[in-house]
Amino acid sequence: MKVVPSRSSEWVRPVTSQRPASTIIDIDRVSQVFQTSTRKDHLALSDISLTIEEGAFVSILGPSGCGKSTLLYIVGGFVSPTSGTAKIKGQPITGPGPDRGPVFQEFALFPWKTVLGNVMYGPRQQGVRATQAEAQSRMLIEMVGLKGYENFYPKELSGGMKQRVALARTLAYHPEVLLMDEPFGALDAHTRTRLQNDLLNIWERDRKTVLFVTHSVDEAVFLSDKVVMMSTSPGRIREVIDIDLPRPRRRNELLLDPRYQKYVVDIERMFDESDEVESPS
Amino acid sequence: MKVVPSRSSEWVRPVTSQRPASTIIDIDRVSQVFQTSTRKDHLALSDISLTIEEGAFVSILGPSGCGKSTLLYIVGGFVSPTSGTAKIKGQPITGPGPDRGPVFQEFALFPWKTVLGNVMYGPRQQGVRATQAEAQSRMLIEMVGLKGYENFYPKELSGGMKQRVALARTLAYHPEVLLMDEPFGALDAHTRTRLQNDLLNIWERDRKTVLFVTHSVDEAVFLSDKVVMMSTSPGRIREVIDIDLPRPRRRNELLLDPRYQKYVVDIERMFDESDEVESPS
Amino acid sequence: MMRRLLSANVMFGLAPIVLVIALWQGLVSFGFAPVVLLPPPGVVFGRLLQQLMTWTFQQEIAATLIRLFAGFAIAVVLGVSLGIAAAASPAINAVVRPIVRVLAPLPKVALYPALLLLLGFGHGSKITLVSADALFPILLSTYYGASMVEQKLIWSAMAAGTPRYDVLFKVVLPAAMPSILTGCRIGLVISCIVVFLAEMITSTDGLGHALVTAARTFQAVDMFVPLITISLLGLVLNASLGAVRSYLLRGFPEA
Amino acid sequence: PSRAQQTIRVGWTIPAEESKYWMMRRPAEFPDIGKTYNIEWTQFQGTAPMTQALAAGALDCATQAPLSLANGVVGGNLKAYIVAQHVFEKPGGFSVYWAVMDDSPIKTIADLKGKTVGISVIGGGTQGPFNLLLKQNGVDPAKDIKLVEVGFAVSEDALRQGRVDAVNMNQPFAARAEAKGGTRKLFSLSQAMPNIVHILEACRADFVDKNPELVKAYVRDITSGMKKALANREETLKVVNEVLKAPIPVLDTYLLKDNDFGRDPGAAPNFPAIQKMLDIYAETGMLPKLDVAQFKHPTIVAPLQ
Amino acid sequence: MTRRAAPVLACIGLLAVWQIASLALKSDSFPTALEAIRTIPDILSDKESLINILASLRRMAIGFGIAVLVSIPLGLLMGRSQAVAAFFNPLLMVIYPVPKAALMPIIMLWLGVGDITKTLVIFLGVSLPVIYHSFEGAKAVEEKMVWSGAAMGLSPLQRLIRIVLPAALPEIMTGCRTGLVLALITMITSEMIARQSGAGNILFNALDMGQYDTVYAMIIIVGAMGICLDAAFEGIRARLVRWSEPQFDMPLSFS
Ligand SMILES: Nc1ncnc2c1ncn2[C@@H]1O[C@H](COP(=O)(O)OP(=O)(O)OP(=O)(O)O)[C@@H](O)[C@H]1O
Ligand SMILES: Nc1ncnc2c1ncn2[C@@H]1O[C@H](COP(=O)(O)OP(=O)(O)OP(=O)(O)O)[C@@H](O)[C@H]1O
Ligand SMILES: [Mg+2]
Ligand SMILES: [Mg+2]
Repeated sequence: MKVVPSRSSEWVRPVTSQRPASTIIDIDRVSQVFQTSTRKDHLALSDISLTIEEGAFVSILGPSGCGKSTLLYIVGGFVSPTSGTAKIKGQPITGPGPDRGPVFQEFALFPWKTVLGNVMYGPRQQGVRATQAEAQSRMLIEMVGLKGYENFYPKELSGGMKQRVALARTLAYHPEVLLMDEPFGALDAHTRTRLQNDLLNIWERDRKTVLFVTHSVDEAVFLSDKVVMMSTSPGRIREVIDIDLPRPRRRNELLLDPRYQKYVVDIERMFDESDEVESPS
Repeated sequence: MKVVPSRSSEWVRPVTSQRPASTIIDIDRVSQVFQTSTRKDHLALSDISLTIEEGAFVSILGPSGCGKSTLLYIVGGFVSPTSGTAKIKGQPITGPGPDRGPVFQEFALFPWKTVLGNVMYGPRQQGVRATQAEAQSRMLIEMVGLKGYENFYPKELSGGMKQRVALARTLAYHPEVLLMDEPFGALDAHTRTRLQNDLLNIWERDRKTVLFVTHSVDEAVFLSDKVVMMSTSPGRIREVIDIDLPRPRRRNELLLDPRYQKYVVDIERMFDESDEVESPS
Repeated sequence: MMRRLLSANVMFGLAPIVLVIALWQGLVSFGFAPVVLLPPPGVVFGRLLQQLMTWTFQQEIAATLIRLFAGFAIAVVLGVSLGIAAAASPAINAVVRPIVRVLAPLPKVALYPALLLLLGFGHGSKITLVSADALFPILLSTYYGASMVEQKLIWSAMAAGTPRYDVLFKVVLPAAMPSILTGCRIGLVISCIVVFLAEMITSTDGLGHALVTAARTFQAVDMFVPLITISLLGLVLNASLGAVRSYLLRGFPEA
Repeated sequence: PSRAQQTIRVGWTIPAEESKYWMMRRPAEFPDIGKTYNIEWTQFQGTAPMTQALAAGALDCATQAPLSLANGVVGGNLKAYIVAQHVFEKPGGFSVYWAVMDDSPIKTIADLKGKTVGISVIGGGTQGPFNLLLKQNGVDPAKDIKLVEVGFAVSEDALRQGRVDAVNMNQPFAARAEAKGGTRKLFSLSQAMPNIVHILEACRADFVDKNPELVKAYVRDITSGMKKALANREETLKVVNEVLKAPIPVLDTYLLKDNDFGRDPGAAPNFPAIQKMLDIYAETGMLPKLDVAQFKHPTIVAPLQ
Repeated sequence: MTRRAAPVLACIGLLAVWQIASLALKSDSFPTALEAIRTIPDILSDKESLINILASLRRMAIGFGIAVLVSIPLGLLMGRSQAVAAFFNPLLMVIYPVPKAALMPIIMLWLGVGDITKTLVIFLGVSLPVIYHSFEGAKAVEEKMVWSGAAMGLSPLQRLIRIVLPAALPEIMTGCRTGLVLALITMITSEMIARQSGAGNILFNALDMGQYDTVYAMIIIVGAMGICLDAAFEGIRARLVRWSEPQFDMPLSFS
């Protein structure tokens, strides 16, 4: 086991502007200030630096409101940070692109499209032929356990079903980087486990880079190469922990692995230590 | 330990229409059919019968899309079932009332009100004086860890923060029955544990009846007197399990209690057994 | 069950119309209005049926309908595209917004004489007047609808590789559709009013022309026939718009 | 009598009712207005809406053209008396005419065949004499020409822009167009008949019968208003300018000059001429035959002193 | 800075286009912008004209006020109750397309030719968009929000006022904005046929007299009123629906 504490303030970046060959996302001293309706500035992210290697599975853990979603928006190119820079493959991120696929916390399905229409949207945009896109989409819909619901509209789905459609919609267009914001948050344990395995399979097959926000320490350790722990008010990176467990990982094997258990317990303890009361800056 | 399997089809109700003194909610052979946009009928709940005793903490577990939210809507009086009857204190449920307070899966905060405004809404409606309502609301906001965010509008909150506001808003007007739809789904483990304890404290103090939808077996066992397990396509009650653990429950004590562990493992196994593929009826 | 509900709704909708006609009959019967100004409904509907059979009246209707639809269609196309463009691009917004502020409240009829000279006495000037008046309700609704579109929908589409301009058609347009259709409904009613007004001011054909000629010569019955026709037209057009609406919005919670 | 009875609701229009403009603008110069009775003035666009307002009982007296009044009688059950006359076509004075461009190939009425002709109001007062003249020259007004409605205000521009081949002209637009040049007169209404009455004053019969003294006072004031208008052109120009908001130099080019309509000094209605017009309307199929006598009140008619 | 200047620039641009167009057309009935602007002081310095304009504005304010007060509740009721919508929708669709000008004789019969008639016409013009935007806005209110209110013990009426109204406010505001535009237009056109003192009276008299510089000066004045009212309205709107403004600009800017 190797826990690498690396407080963001102590983070030392290479002096050369040349990115290491394997770095895909490079976040450098990013801060995000929101203006609230009461005209006050609210510091959501403060001085975040983080590099993510190509093909890595990185989870972000942190208390509610610490800026996890905001960080994902910045990497997605939806929001530009108030200060600092975010780069992808050495290029500054200027906007969204099909190389980074988000799964939003609020799903954001297209209400005017059916389940099938939502999932087919991405491939069709990428120029995949309709019949092929449909076949692929149907497979994905089956994978997320929604076979038979292809012609339902989002308003006719339960919360968990919507979440699974959002997942399928993003997977359907094969982004290089997946930006997933609590993608299994509304799912029962059983469905969740199945989808975790499916996600791992896809990841292992296509060597995607995944940035994965979750509230489950368990899930983070099970899935990730690296767990980023954040703290709140303002959002900062507390620790970055490398998860040094063999792959491919099997859930039932891992549950019995003492290294796995230690990671989980350690991380949980770390959170418990900081019983901070949140308040806006 | 006592697991009481009681398949809904085998459920035998007393012949007398007089409810037992302690029954508060009585759901009798309720079915719910939705018409989809494609004009097809979709059976969401099939023949659900369930009685809930006054002051009981009942959790509902079930795969995504099995009709948990729908069942809550029926008890809340928001939706009237296609067939069957739902009664509260022996009276048929005809509509919503301040005796039953829902926490919706989608939060449904009032976007035009600040956090404080949202939480104060209920008490003010019940005729509580403004200063008093505000003081109470501020306490609740602090309890859910949002001190300092009183003047934020919902759009300025993170997902988990919105969820906590929704919780505080419902707790603020002291409904007799709480109908909670995954109220801790978007929260990190730490905040979640704290709020579970707070909820248990409130429940033990006021002897509320709680109907609690969750995806965490752990949470269900920890909190409940009774766990209702549902299965999907169409939504049915699979088992009703009495949780026979001493109260008051302390999380760290309970985690080491073998009975607790057995409940969790048993319930998880039960779900795993039925590896059904979902499809709409 | 659905069908029963539908017919119940139709009954509900017919009731007030029947009431209005009854009130009308009452006003005539009890002498609150002289027959020369307000002929009894029976006579008017009789004449309407009779007129509907005649070729000349059909032509009047056709002339009005052509102007109505052409004007309305132009207003929809212009209003929707301008509204969406203004919501999407700050640069376009900076230009369109003040121009709309100035032009929207202008009484377009006052410009009708100028239009007549520019475009002649035929369809052109009337179609222009109709579009000019129907344009702004549609434009404003589109603009507000489009600027309220949920950000994350746009983000989702862009992340899926939708080019920026395409997002307008693929996301902003459908997401703003409820508001756009409300604007269209208002625009449609205004089109009905204005096409009539234009024909009343200067024309040689159309329902509005039929109305003024009848009014000038005190042919009350003939005056009411075009009025009833436009009423019925409004009803039919609105019903069709309602059908279009519930088709287009079938995925939306409010549909 | 109560105060309500003392108010007359009067409809008026522009541009040629100088005696009423005087009453509106210089009430102090009249003995009765504002003292023994009041006037509630409402302006209308054209005479036809006023006929409807009379028939609806929303007005008591109003400016009328012979045709609109007759229409009200035939179609609207209106009973009214002609109590005064505003303007008519005095021989030698102005007569509504149809103009063409100087270089137009149209030289005679017969040349209008196949052309687009503008008229201020289709089915309006000028159309009777117009139809008659066309017929007399072998042109079928229904088939041989394309008639479009062009208000007087835009008639000159419509002609110059080529939107119409011929169009009718009225004052003050005729004076303005003539000053500018480039147009020429093709024919005028006076060729159909002399002394055409354009606008007159009519009051609802039931109102007159109920309030004879009130109407008498009103007609008396119209009579003296006409006198004042004719006697003091300077002041009349000012009054008209206040009402029409037309600049005095423009008004000065025609108002109360030889190239203006005629005005009877006592504002007396020319009943024979009106009868002649009604006959023409009957002849051209616009109206059934009517006798002007029904519009005559035995005593209340201008001039009244 | 540019944002502030944009409306002014747009106005100047519009005037320039007009100036060039009128110089090119060389038509008496289409004066140049300069000629029109030069006439404005004459109109505004005339006490009588000012009184006229104020009279019009008063009618507009009354008509607009009543329309908003009546239409919002009606629209909300229609949005929340299928039955109410089914009852009123066809009726409104029969009534609204009828041109009010054509009904003048009958309206005059009961209401005379004075203020009431004109205010009624303004009322009808304004209420159309307000009703329909409130209607659709209320329909789109998220069901669970209303349920939350119901669970807190709000009666149906309270839910309508305290939940549906604020939730639908952005859409209602769109309707009111369109209504404001239509109020100015109908304020002028309601004075077209029967005229007493009013801004429309000045305009249409000038039109009848061929005083085109006055016509266009009045059009400029009405346009200016539109800008002022609109700016005031935007201020109110921004306060009322600040909570609904999108958090980020639409990420589509082409600039
Ligand atoms: N538009 C906004 N205006 C003001 N503050 C905002 C806005 N959006 C987010 N914030 C604030 O930024 C902080 C971070 O929000 P974010 O949504 O990134 O949190 P999160 O880590 O995703 O939390 P959760 O786990 O609850 O989803 C919060 O304190 C929130 O209040
Ligand atoms: N308006 C609707 N029209 C058609 N079907 C609907 C509608 N609402 C819900 N359903 C269906 O009813 C079923 C139950 O939905 P419900 O929301 O109750 O599930 P749930 O148990 O709460 O699931 P989750 O855990 O994912 O929230 C689902 O299959 C869903 O597709
Ligand atoms: Mg988040
Ligand atoms: Mg649910």
